[in-house]
Amino acid sequence: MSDIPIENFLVLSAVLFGIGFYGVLARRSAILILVSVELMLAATTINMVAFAAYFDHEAFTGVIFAIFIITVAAAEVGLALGIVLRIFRERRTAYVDDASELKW
Amino acid sequence: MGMEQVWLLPAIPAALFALLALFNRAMPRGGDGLAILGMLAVVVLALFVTLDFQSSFVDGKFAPGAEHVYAFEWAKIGDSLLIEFSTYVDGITVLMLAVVSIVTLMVMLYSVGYMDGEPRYGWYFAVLSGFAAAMLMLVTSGNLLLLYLSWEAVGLASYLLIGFYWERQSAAEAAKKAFITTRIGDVGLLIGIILLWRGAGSFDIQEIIEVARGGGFDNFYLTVSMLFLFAGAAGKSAQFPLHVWLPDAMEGPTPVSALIHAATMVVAGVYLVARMMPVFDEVLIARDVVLYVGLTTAAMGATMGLVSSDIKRVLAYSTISQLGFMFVALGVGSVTAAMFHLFTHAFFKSLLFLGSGSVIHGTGVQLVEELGGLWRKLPATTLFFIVGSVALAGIVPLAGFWSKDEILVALQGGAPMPLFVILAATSLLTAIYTTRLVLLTFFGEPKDRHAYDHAHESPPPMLLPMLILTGLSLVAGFVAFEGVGKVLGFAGGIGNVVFTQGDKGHVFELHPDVAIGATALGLVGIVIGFVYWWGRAERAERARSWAPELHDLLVQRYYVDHLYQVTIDKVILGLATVVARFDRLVINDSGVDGTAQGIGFTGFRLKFLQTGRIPSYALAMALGVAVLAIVALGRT
Amino acid sequence: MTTSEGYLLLALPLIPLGSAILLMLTPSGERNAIKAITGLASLAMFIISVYVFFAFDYRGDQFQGVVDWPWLQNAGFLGKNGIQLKVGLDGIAAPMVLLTGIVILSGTWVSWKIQERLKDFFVLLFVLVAGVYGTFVALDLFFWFLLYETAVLPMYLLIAVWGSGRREYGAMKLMMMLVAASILIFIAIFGIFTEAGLGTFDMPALFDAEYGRNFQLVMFPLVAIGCGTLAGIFPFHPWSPDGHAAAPTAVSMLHAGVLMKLGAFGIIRLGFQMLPEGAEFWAPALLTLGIIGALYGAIGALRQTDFKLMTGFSSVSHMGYVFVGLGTLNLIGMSGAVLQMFAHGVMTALFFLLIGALYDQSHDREFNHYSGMARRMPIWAVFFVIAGLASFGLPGLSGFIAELHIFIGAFRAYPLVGALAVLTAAITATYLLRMFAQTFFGEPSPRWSGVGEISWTERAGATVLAISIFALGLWPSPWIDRVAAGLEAGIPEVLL
Amino acid sequence: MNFEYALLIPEFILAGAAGVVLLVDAFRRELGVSRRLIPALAALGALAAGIASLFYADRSTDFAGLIGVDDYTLFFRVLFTVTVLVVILGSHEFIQRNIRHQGEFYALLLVSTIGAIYMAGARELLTAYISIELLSFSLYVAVSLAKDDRRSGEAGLKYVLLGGVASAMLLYGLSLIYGAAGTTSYEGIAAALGDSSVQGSPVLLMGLAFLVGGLGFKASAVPFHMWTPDAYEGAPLPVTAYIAATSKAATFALLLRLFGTGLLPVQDDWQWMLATLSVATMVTGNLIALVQTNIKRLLAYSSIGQVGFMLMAVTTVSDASGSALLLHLAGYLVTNLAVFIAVIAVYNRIGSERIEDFRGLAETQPYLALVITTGLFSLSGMPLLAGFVTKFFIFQAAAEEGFLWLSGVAVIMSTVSLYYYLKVIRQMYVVAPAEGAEGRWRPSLLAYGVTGVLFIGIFVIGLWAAPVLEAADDASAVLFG
Amino acid sequence: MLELLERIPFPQQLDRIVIFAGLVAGALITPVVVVLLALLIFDEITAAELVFWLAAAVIILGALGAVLLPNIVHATLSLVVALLGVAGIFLLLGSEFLALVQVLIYGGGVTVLLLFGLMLTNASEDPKVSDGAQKPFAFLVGILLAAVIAVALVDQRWENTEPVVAPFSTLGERLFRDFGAPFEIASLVLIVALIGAVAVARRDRDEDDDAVEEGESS
Repeated sequence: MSDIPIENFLVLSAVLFGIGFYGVLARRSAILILVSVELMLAATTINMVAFAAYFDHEAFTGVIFAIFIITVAAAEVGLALGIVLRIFRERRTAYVDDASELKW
Repeated sequence: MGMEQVWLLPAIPAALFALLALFNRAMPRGGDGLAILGMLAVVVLALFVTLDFQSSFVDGKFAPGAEHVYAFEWAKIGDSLLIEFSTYVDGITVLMLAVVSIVTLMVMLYSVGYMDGEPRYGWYFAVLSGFAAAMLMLVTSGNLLLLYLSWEAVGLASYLLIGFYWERQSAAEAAKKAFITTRIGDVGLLIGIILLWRGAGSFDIQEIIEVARGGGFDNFYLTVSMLFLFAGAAGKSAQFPLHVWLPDAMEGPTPVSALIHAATMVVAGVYLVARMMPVFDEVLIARDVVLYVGLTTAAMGATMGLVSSDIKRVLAYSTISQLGFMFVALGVGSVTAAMFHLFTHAFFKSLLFLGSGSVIHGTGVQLVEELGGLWRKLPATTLFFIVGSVALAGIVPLAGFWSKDEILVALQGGAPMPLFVILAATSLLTAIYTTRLVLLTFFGEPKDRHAYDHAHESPPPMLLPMLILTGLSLVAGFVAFEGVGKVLGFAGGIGNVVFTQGDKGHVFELHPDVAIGATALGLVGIVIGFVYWWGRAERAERARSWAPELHDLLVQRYYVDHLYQVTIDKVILGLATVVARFDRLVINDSGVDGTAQGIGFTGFRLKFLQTGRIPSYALAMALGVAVLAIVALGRT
Repeated sequence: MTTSEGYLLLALPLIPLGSAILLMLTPSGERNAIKAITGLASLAMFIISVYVFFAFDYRGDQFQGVVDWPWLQNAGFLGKNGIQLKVGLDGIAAPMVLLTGIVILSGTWVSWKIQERLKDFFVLLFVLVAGVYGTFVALDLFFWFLLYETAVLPMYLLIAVWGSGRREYGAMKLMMMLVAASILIFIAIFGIFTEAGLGTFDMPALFDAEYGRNFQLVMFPLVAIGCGTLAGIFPFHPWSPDGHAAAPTAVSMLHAGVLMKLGAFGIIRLGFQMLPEGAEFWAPALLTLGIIGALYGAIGALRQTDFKLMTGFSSVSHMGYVFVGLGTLNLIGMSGAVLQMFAHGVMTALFFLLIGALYDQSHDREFNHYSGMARRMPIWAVFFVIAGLASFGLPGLSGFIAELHIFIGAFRAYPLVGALAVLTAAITATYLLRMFAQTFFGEPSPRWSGVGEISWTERAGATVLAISIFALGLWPSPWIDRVAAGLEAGIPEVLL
Repeated sequence: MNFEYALLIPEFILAGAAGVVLLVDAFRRELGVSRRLIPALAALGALAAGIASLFYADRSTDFAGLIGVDDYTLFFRVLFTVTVLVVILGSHEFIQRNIRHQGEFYALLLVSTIGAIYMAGARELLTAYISIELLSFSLYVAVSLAKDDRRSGEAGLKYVLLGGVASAMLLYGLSLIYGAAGTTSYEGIAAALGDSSVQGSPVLLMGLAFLVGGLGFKASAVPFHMWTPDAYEGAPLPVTAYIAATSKAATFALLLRLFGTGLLPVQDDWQWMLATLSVATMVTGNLIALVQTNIKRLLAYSSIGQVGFMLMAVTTVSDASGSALLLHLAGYLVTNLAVFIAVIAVYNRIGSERIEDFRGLAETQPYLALVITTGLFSLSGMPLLAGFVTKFFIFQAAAEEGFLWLSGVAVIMSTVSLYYYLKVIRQMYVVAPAEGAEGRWRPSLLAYGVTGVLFIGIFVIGLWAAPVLEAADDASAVLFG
Repeated sequence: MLELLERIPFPQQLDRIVIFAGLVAGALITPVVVVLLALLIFDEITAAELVFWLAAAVIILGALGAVLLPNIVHATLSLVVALLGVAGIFLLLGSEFLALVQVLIYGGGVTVLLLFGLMLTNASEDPKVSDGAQKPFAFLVGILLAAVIAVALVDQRWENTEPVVAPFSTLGERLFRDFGAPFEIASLVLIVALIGAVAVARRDRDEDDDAVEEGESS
């Protein structure tokens, strides 16, 4: 279909993963951390699909995997938001730094 | 009944000890009668043993092979170690048996009067029996290990008896001191025994002697072994520098002093060296050490006895000094002289002790400064005491003369002249302090009227043993002569008795020069004593003020006790403090608690990594995975 | 000893375990029932111990009365006979079993006067005893170690709940040090099992297995320090003074009397019997630590004024002898070590019994505060003196026969060490006699006028121990024969 | 391929039970049933599932190549259903008081058990992943369900956010491994990685690193453990117990099957990772536990320490360490649950999690004190108890594989753990009860029963481990033949 | 519920944001498009490559926006852009179905969900967020991770194969037959998420009647 080497996709995914991880580490808003996690998950789907397309010509497991990842990711966002909402109700904040009563 | 049954001798008092120790409260008079009966039986049995031993005397010798008479395997490990009870009877043994059994019996009899009404009266007799058992076992033992065993047991008995009046702190301290000091010597003894075992492969004395004679030991090794062995003997026999315990041991009841600290236990060291003399003969350096130690002790003891004001302590110093004499004899290889002196000394010294006991019993005072003029009140005691003193001073024809003369003769023949001179001078000193003691105690003016007024003669149970011992002090010396010896049960004279091997048989003969000289010295000493201490003893006072430092040196016992005290306080206890501190601070607090605290503190620090903040948790994860990834790449 | 008598061996750990369970089901208020159960159980243990000791035929096989049941096999790394419940007695263990029987009998009696939580105390105590017995008779390495640890397990609570003084500190230190030491044994056992490669923990099989020399050289120190800590080897002894000072009477008795021997026993079993080459190589080190410990404990004891601390140091010193004996590598010295284990066991148990008897009345362990106690408590004092004399090796008492063998063995190997060992005995005499002079003698202090003679149970317990002291001291051959046979059969490679 | 859905019946039962519980709870008022029925139903469901799973004994088959139905799965099916049963029975009183939405709560527990079982049964990466998520999601929710406890929400937030990150890491790792192997089934991976050219290739190494990171999070291995103490402390006690038991065991079940079969050919590439994590985990967990004052937090760090030991078994993966790990998991679960259920019973009474407040428990409730003590001693590997035997096996197995040093570290840390357990025991036995504390009290009968069974279980495994070990060995044989 | 809806910035506010975002995105992406077109024209790259680079640019820019923009709503929308770019990649890799799913789920579901969340946590009142103190670390770590992975994956010698389009039928078979079981599990996951989110987020209104009932039963 094309002569794009697979490295391109993989490096793209790596960069995306790194950016996502950066977001996780740098952001203070719980929701933005979730956003960053979504980026990381997107990076993995790219990998999955790329590998499926290049190396798994019979089974395409990676594609299936990607579908599951997307599904789970969506569910996770929902679930996490529920918890964020509870925190917000209790503390009037969605900043993760403020949720640090449990430590040591 | 004969030599094979010699084990019965210790067995009887041992059984009595067990019986009396456990049940003395249930017996009439604490079971003293039983103890005395037992001892009487021992004396009789000892006589039988002696007779049996005599019967083996053939051609002026005792038959070899008749000696090793009984053995009982006690513990055994394969071929490598055999510990057995074995008895051995030879002339020395017989001599010792006689001394031990007779003196013990006398002392027991005496104690019936002396100890009457004491608390723990029954316990006293129990321990006396125990002591007798141990001492008899010591002298009949055929191997060094059994000897060591009984050696320790007599030490224990001595400890218990010195500390008999344990409510007195001084008695408790004296008992402790005696035990520890002798124990230090015993370390040497045990080391010596084991070293000999290591070389000879056996604890049996005769086998060791065989090996030593056959050159089975390295000379240096044997010297060291024998020196260790001698350390034990010196400790037990209160030889310099381990003599310090004996004067303090006078805290015990006086009969005990007579028995243990004059006649029997303290001569165990002499006995041991005499017993091992064939080995000492192989290593003359060790023998010389014995000689010099003995000489030093003899002189020191005599000088210290010169100034002591406690009647029993004077006798104790005298004992130390006389033991020194015996070691001098051993040091020149004359077992005969040593054993002879041991034999006679046992009688007159125990007599002296019993006499002093009689004084103490009668007056309740034992400082000579507070006594005086007692001859009017205690005539019998005075008489006995004087006989004993004369014997001690070495005046013809009392027991002490013969044996001391023998020692001087031996020294004259076997050692340089100066040594002889020193010993002779010591002999002079002996006469002086003896005279001093007698004069201050029994003559002159009573210094403490109260004590004097209440003084009374001792009861017959006390006088009887003293009488018997007085008789022995008068005649014991004559065993030296073959004829007399035979009558008394020592065939061939004492010289033959103590040398059972027969190759060094020694026939007693009087050396007129030495004999006359010694007697003269004794007489001179007595005269000097009279000059200084007769009446109010002003000359003695003057002499004291003439050389106060010297007097002080003697009163302070050459500062040996001080030296020990300082050593114990500063060095040993200092070391102990260091060890105790080291244990707490370094090992415990730093090593153990420190490790625990270190771990705990690490945990305390680590917990702050757990900040409670999600980003830092995520950072930890990121770093973790990054490290894993990087190391993974780096590995290939 | 027949196989059927092996069931008696099995009964030794099972009786205390069963009694512990029975006790748990007994209501705590029923003191008499508790006393009855414990009394019977300890008596049964004592009788069995004495019986198996004498039933052991020292001319017979190395291990006698061997019985086994399969427990786990053919699973994981376990092959045939992987782990068996296997018991048997050899000449080394026989005196230890006897020792345990003696100490637990008297320990039980003197513990009856405990007022608080008597039941819990005995449950824990009996679990401990089960561990001790088990270790001595187990012939499976897994069970051996399991029971070894079991003997340590109840220690913390026993000391922390029923102890005195700095009990929590002492308990925690004792527990942590002993368990920390077990780490090394753990590692050694893993190593041994792996190196043997037999897939079985059967000890006789492991004794016979081949181990590489380097392996042995590495593993032996682990065993020596691991077990040695329990045996109070210098410098891993600090738990001993503090732990003993804090522990209640019966626990001190058992711990100093028996548990410390467990450590030395472990060194023989694991160290000498399994790793003979390692033992040979490291024996001088063991000997050195032993003699240092002996001197160190004795000198340290000179400065102590607390009964229990002094006895604690004294234990270090006496256990030092054990290591000296083991380090000599000759039959005499090693026999002496085992004898010393027994001798020190009964002697120190008697010490702790008597100290406990006094402390319960006076609540003061400083012996400088006492004087003339022989007047107030003559029987107590007599027992104390017996223990003391045994402690510094007076002939005729247990200590002498043991120490003599050790001295002889040491002289045979290293005369200097032997001389130091003998010297230590003199130091021991010094501190004990100082204590005697201070405590028993002198004018009776009015301060303790309320202190009376020890109770009948204590007298009975002390009598049992004193009889044992005399028995070994006067008639040692039953012990020596068994021990020597056990050592000769167990470690022929090592003996010089 | 085998699509026999009957093989999955136990999970259907669990799911069905969860549905029934939800429905009954929702229409409780309409049906007019007591709320006590809900835990009873849930327990019945768990019990039924457990019994049903027994019918698959000695089977060696799989569902569609995705889920193994073999002894290994069986082992964990039983283990997990028993665990959930115990948690339900042992803590229903607590749940009634301190958890909101009980119907949902019980349903979540049941559903999460399915996830746990499939983590053990999964023979394929996708199935494994989705099972992990099923379990994790349930736990995210369960952690946050405590009533009137601010810590619960915080714990949930930390768990879910970090869990998301970990999932991403895990998935990234899975994707790379998929890329390296070209397939997601364990057999396929094993076959593909048997090729030496793949071994040590960068993509594989990256995949392994991220996989270990992601699974390390689920297993709470240091440094991916950070959520654990907070989540344990914030979660309601039964959930803490459940996480400590099921979640951890399931993760290890998955780890063992994945690393023991699929990734076995590239052992050299991941062994050091696990060994490192193992050491870091046991050291960190046990050391920090030394300074804890809250019983839940203490148990959290202690469980982290325990993870180190289990990781050791995975590191040295072999037939022996496999069965040892399974044995250890069984023993650990029984012990841990005993401690937790007893702590729950105490908490029901005293309402505090502080260790200090346990003081004098031996006076006021000697039975529970005994159970907790036994459990803690067992956790620290004291003999006669399960912990000794299982740890012994796991350490020995590591030693057998040449990791004697690792065993050594493990034993040392095991000893350190004893110290903080003793601190708890000290409070109960040595310290007198607080002034004004009530006298003796009794826990509920059910608490007696459950803790009693577990208490006996600790001893049974400690003294007669043969049945469990044989089961574990059979299970391990599935992987290692 | 009504009052909740009113708080959502829809349509006016969102309109503005979308328009503004579109302008910014266009401004950023236009040079990229121009360069790529130029390269295409000069035959330096193929059409497929052009799509790839374009999508990559969108993804990277979107992702950067998502993690860098201080306005929380902007960041969320930026995420949508990035995810749409990922859908482009899927297309390029021949997975039209997946691209569809991606657009539907992310563009539709997730975004709306996130926005809901934002609004419920009062983001509309204070949309600006500050970043954490460990931002520099985060930056380094992000770069490090990306670099390590990228280096490793480039270092790998990949087989030279062509990407293949996954036939729909195959995907269907795989998804609904072969992976039926995970599919079922996934449904459970979704249910759990659903129930869980509700259970956690719902105010504890039923607690009162719980208490009542407890009172009755006890």
